[in-house]
Amino acid sequence: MIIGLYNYWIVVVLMMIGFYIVIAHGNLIKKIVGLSIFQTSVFIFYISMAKVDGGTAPILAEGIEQYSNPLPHVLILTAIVVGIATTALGLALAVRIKEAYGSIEEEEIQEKDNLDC
Amino acid sequence: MLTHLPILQVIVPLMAAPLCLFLTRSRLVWLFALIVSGLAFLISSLLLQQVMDSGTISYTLGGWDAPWGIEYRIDQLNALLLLIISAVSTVVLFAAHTSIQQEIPEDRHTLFYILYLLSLAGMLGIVATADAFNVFVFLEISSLSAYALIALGKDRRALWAAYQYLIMGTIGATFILIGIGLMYQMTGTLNMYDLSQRLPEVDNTRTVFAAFTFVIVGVCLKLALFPLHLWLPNAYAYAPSIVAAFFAATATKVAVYLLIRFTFSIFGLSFSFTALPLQMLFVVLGLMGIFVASFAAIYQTNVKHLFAYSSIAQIGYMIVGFSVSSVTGLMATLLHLFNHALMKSALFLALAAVVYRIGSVQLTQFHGLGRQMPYTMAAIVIGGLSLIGVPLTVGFVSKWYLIMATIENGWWPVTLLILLGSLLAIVYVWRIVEAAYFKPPIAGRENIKEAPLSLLIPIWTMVVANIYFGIDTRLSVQVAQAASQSLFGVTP
Amino acid sequence: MDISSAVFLLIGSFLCVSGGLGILRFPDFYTRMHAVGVTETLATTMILIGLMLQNPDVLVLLKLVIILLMTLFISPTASHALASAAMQNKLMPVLDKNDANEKEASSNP
Amino acid sequence: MKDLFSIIMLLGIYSLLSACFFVAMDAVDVAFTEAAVGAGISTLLMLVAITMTGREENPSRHKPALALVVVTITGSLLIYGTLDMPYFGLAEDPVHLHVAPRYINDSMQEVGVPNIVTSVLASYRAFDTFGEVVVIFTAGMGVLALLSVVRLPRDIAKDISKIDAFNKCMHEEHLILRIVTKVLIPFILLFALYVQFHGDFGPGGGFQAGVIFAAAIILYTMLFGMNTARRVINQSLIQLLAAVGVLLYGSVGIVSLLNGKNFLDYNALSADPVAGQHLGILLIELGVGITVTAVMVIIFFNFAGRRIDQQNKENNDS
Repeated sequence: MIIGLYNYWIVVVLMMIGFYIVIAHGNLIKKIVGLSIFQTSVFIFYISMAKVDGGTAPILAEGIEQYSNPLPHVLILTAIVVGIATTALGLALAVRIKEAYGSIEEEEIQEKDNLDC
Repeated sequence: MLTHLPILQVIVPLMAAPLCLFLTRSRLVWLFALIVSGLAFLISSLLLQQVMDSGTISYTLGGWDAPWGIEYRIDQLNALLLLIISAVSTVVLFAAHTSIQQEIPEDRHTLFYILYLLSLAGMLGIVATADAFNVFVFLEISSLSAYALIALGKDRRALWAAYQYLIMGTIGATFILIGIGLMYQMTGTLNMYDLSQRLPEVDNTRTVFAAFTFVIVGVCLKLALFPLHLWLPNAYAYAPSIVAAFFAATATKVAVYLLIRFTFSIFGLSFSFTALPLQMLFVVLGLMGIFVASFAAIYQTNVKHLFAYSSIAQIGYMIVGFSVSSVTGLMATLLHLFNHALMKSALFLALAAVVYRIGSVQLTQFHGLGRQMPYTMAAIVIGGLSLIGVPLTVGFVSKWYLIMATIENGWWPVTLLILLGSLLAIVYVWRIVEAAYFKPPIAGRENIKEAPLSLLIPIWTMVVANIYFGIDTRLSVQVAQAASQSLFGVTP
Repeated sequence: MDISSAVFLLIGSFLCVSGGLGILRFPDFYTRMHAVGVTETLATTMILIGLMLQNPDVLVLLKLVIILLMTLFISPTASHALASAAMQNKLMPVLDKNDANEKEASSNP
Repeated sequence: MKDLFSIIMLLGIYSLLSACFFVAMDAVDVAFTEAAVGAGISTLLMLVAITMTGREENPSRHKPALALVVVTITGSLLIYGTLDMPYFGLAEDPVHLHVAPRYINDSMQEVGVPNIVTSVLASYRAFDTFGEVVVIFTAGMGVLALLSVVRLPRDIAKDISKIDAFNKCMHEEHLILRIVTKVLIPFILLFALYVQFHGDFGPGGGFQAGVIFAAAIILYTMLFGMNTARRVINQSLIQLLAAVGVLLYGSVGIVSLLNGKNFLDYNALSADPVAGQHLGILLIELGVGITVTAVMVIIFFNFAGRRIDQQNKENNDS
């Protein structure tokens, strides 16, 4: 019974590694890297559920009966695009923050903010 | 064309955004955006009328029937939300041209309007759609444009606020994505109506439980429910004033809508309120939100911060109404959605006028403004009274229903705490009044003039709406009642 | 057919492994580059030839030939770019053992 | 790991590995996109970003206890949620029984495209894809709003005078790279076009094609310098192109509205449903391709332009 789920568990571990990086690290670029890992792991989760044993890629061809589920693939195609859009915007913000604060470490920025107030 | 209204509602602003790039002059773009937003408002009022007359409208995109294609489904609840969003957006846009002259560099004006329209379209899309994954896509459109809009603020802290919002917002969206994935895995469908039909068969599984939790946590991040509110105050305080006015009135409302939609329509009442101690949890979090945020508001020196914290407190009221989980409670939440949008847009627009004239929203800078900018300050006072919940303003109506709902359920302590919360609101509103009316003007600033008419008109439109809907409650109450009855499955 | 393909594949895999070993064992950047650059080009060629022998389908064969040409083009260029970038950043090759020890001692004070 | 450079490289490797995993899971289209985007474009963008922000991470002073608790709770909730999940890979999972069978069985008659992913993406759920195009457009506009640098005509003239000097020094240093790239770029562009128009039959489509196309332009920019690239590719033109892609997609929908059908109902485009679907998919894929190319180029140009601007400022200061 355990065997049937191992795939998802690995995905969960990957997701949590990404999530941990996002919330625990102070470096802005590293946070975005963590976010990327988190999202990619969610993609893996979706793709895992589309798999059918003995199926092939969902491109119709002669003599093939069993196809994998195409719907999660479509959803993830969209989600990948959303992911890169977020990454690009996050990086742009990080670059601007570096210009404005001279640092990309969370704590230093917070300190400078407190001075401003 | 009338049958196509649901989709036009979303694609009109969506298609207008790229068109803005072809118009290069700032004024021209503004006019165009204003017309588009007005059109969206017109469409949403027509839709509301249609829905009130003839019930739920369903529209299949691409001509594919749901659940294979994507469906738009307009009922009373989202018709109301569409109306709120497009109305606020139109009024706020009216003021935008004057306000952003000072706050955003000239070469970014076109981009500002593009992002604004995209954000509007994103919110409308979230509300109109009946497809769980489509919600995610439009959520990202509205949030990505929101991050960029907030980062346009003058202060460098705007960048940091936008970055924090980006991280929190993306975590929230990814949580929602995980939740949708889990739901999809148990049911094989993404259409909301179809989900609500198929979920009861599997609702005792642990997977559905996890799906529910993830969706709720994700939505609460977007909602800035206490204790997940940390991104909100800075985001509102350092964003350009117009952006703050628009988001304070709409962004969290959309999240409240999602919360209601997921708990009531998709997971169903019986599951939502039995699977988790949701009711208890939300009452506690809502009340804590009211108190913590109100206390925080009292100690702010930046008026934008003050109102941002007050927004978190108001979200607390909505959540309390939601967790009562009765027709009246939900009705109070919906009314408060509507009313809070009116108050906050009026208040933040008035702050935009203050920024336009004196370039700051520090409380100490407000001294003597009561005589120098009488109309603007009067608007802030009326908005503030509405926040407190004084009779004849909209704030009173929603608090009245909220208190009725808690009494109906016999939650006396909650009623008392709500009243106490309103007392705190008096304190922070009083601080502004004191600064503006009872302090002498700051030396060297005697010749501050009243805000220009292009700002006063939208401010007072909202203020008059505040009073009008506080006296004539027929429209808002009727729609809210119909919406909450249909969510509870009660036939009137 | 099968045997010759197997031989090619085996040679290719052996080269891959030795390249990997080289990365781990060689003393400095340039010798590591050398290990990877040389084996990678040859190994992929071998593996691709092995695969070509496995599959008689003309279309697949054509695609493999294109991939082969592309790798022959790109991987030496990539190695060259890496090495010249290292050169520009004034990374000097390690010439003998004593030198390496000195270098490490001076870079980790 | 304190060196951001190696962190980003590892992220690229992770993306590439997950792309390989997607191939193993039969999701060829997704794998293609992940390889092009995750391992390609996003790694590149991150590298550009760290050239501006510095590549060292400070030693952290944070206490990870709270974060660990949050992560543990979330993770255990997810594991708890998986316990009742249908098993991995069984054909009788609910996922494979409800909506998907119609796509697999009927899409050939209804849409007439062998690649089911394309037919779902571009026809059944075309509105999601429209949303996706708008998301990428939003990102492009957001990056523009954040990073674009106002360039005065004076600057431009100065830049043009620099091109020759730059070319000369680059020519000596990167001779091999330049020649190989010159040979390769036409093939990359050709491949992008193949991916664009072959998406109906094999993995690929507008999005992947757009990314590859943009990659070719970015490669050119990296080797021949921003200034040369700016002369070849007009900035405002490329911004308009990003808008044109979205508008092309949307106007396909509008045309079907005007013909009395629902939004994005391609059957309105032609009397024969399958021909209409084909035309519709072709047009919207083209729209996606144009927008994605344009936005990727916009994003890269603005990052790189910002960097040059920073360097100029530093030079002026010193």
